[in-house]
Amino acid sequence: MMGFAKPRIVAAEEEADISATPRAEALRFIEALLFAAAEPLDEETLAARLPEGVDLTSAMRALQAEYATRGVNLVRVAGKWSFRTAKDLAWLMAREAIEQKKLSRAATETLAIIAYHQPVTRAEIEDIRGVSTSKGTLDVLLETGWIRPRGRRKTPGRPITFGTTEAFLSHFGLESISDLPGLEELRSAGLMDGQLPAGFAVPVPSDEPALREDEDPLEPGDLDLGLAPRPEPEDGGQTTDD
Amino acid sequence: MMGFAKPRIVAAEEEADISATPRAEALRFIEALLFAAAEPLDEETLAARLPEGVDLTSAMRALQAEYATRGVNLVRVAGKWSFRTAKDLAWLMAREAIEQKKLSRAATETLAIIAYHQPVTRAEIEDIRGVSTSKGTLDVLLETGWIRPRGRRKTPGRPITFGTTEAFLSHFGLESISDLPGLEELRSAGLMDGQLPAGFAVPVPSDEPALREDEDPLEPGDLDLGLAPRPEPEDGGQTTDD
Amino acid sequence: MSEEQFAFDPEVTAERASDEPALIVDVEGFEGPLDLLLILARQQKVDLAKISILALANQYLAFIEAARQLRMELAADYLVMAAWLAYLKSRLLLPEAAEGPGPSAEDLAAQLAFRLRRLEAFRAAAEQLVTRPQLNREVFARGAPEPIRDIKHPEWTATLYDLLSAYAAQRQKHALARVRFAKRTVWSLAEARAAVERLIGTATEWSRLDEFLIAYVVEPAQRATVLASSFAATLELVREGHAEVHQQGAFTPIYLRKRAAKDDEAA
Repeated sequence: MMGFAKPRIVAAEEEADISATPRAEALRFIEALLFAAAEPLDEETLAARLPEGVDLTSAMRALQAEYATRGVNLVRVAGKWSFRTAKDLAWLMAREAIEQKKLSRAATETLAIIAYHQPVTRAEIEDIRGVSTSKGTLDVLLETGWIRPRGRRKTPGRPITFGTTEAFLSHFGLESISDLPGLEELRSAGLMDGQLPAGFAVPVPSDEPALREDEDPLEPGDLDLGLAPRPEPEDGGQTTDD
Repeated sequence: MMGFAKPRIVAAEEEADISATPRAEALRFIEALLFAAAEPLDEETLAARLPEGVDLTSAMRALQAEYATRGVNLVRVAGKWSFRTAKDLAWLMAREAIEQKKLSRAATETLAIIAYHQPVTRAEIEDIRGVSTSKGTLDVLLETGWIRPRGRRKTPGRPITFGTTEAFLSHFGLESISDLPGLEELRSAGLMDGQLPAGFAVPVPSDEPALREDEDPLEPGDLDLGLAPRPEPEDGGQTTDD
Repeated sequence: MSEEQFAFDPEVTAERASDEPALIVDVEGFEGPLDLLLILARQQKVDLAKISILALANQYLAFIEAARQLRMELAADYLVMAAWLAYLKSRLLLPEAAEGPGPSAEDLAAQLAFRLRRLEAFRAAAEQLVTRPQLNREVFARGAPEPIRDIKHPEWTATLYDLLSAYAAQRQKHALARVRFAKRTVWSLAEARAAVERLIGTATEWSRLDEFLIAYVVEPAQRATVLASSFAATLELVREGHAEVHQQGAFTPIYLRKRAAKDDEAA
């Protein structure tokens, strides 16, 4: 309001020694204009707002260099300039929230089968569950960090074997995998009724990390397989009962 | 407004330092957070977003020094941190200026009295100004968001007390209410503490949201009072100031 | 005081240059009687603390008088102030009577002087406040704030109970599905009898019991149960006289045929 004239004169004086001073006054002007602008500004607009005689090209270059290592960078988008927070700080610009999600029924069953029957292949899980396992189910389980691919079964197709992790034990409050209840305990807990065929058994689970005799180690590419397509060829129409 | 030369020298030193020592990564983080934010951020919010172990106090000091000579400064308003364009560049930013309705003299005075004398009732404002306050004046001020009804004075008629808001501090670039210009002069001239019997026993303005001893909380209906008729009975025939 | 000229021009805003002898006022521009007093006080060109309240009162009353002569309409506030100042003036001019109950004339004058000083001080403060650089007028915040993205990290939950009940239900469902398949061949005596009755209905020659049954018994594991149930059923049929069996020796094949109506007892 008051005395706009005065700073202007100062500004004019400053312009004279832009090259002599460590930091050109023009850089301050551009900084302020770009900072306050609601949209990226093109050089024409900037030039129109700046005192005459500012070498915009070199000023922009200088400013860009100054901000290159900062948390805010001077970027050029579609020929226009704007300040943007540094790309590598994207994580900082995000508010991370933990969202509790309940495991689906299919995932819970699959997880339980992996826990009791590990090391177990996808085909074996499907055999026990009697339905084919969707890729999404294993993906979710891998995402939980509760299961891991352990190795490859030494059978045709060399399917990946899955087992549980330490995170599994800690999430479910188990001291060891052998703390999972056996058949009698499941029965007495009322989770299974008495009418089970003879020979029905619940395996004694083991998450021993050492590979079994029928397992090969994973290959380098297998580890990012986590969320990759299943190694076995899909044989389609798999909803089987046995 | 004068004395660009001095900050410049500081700037030169700063830049030398920057190139010599690796700039703390924390400064980048803070820079990015404050640049991205639409509103000033308090240190608590910043700390919550930063990796642990960042010495915020010294980081803020370093960042403030770095930006002191730039076109964008790091300022503290209402106890929070924010980047703002440099004050001396107002002439440059004139075109950005949002057309603001100029406050009437009555509104300006009333605002000042509320700011310096808060919590203050309408009758007290009128006593200082020597004229009754029109409803419009308080309405305009409430509309700016710079003042708010705080409570009710525990005196007959239970008049509403007014105080300033954080938006007031932010708008006028004040770190706290005690940074009001000329406050010291007012106080040392004895103009703040009442030599009048009228109940001006308020030595220091405070926008502390906690109610004073002589204030009652607002009642449910009071909040939309914002723009409602004055609580005291109109005594008619009074000159109003607009 | 008489040198002061008052002109009332509603069109002209109150402008008072220090070298301007005439006070040109727009009465509507006044912010009340205190404001008018303050403007008049400035005419005295002395520190407000040392102002002559008496002179000020006279100026104010003269102003009001002039306004009245011009038939200006003055708001009640101004007239109340005039009345009060006239009272104050009379108190100040008269020697102080015996100490009355109220404040002295000097107290009242001091109070007025204080109010004028205070109003002036707040005006100065207001002026300082509004000439500060203001947001979006002289200083600007970031024009294009970058929104904070919300990223939701799923935290999967499942309880051990979920896990165990899913496993148990799953295994049991599957196990029971197999048992039901087996039940078709684990014959009850009634089932076996019905089957044997159907079998011997077609066989009038001696036949090996197991040969009949083998057609039904698919899995070797079920052979025992089928044999046992059907043998028991066969004996029942024999006892009732519907069939005949014969066996040449222990562990030799058992032969079976439908009993002819007039045949004698079996061996």
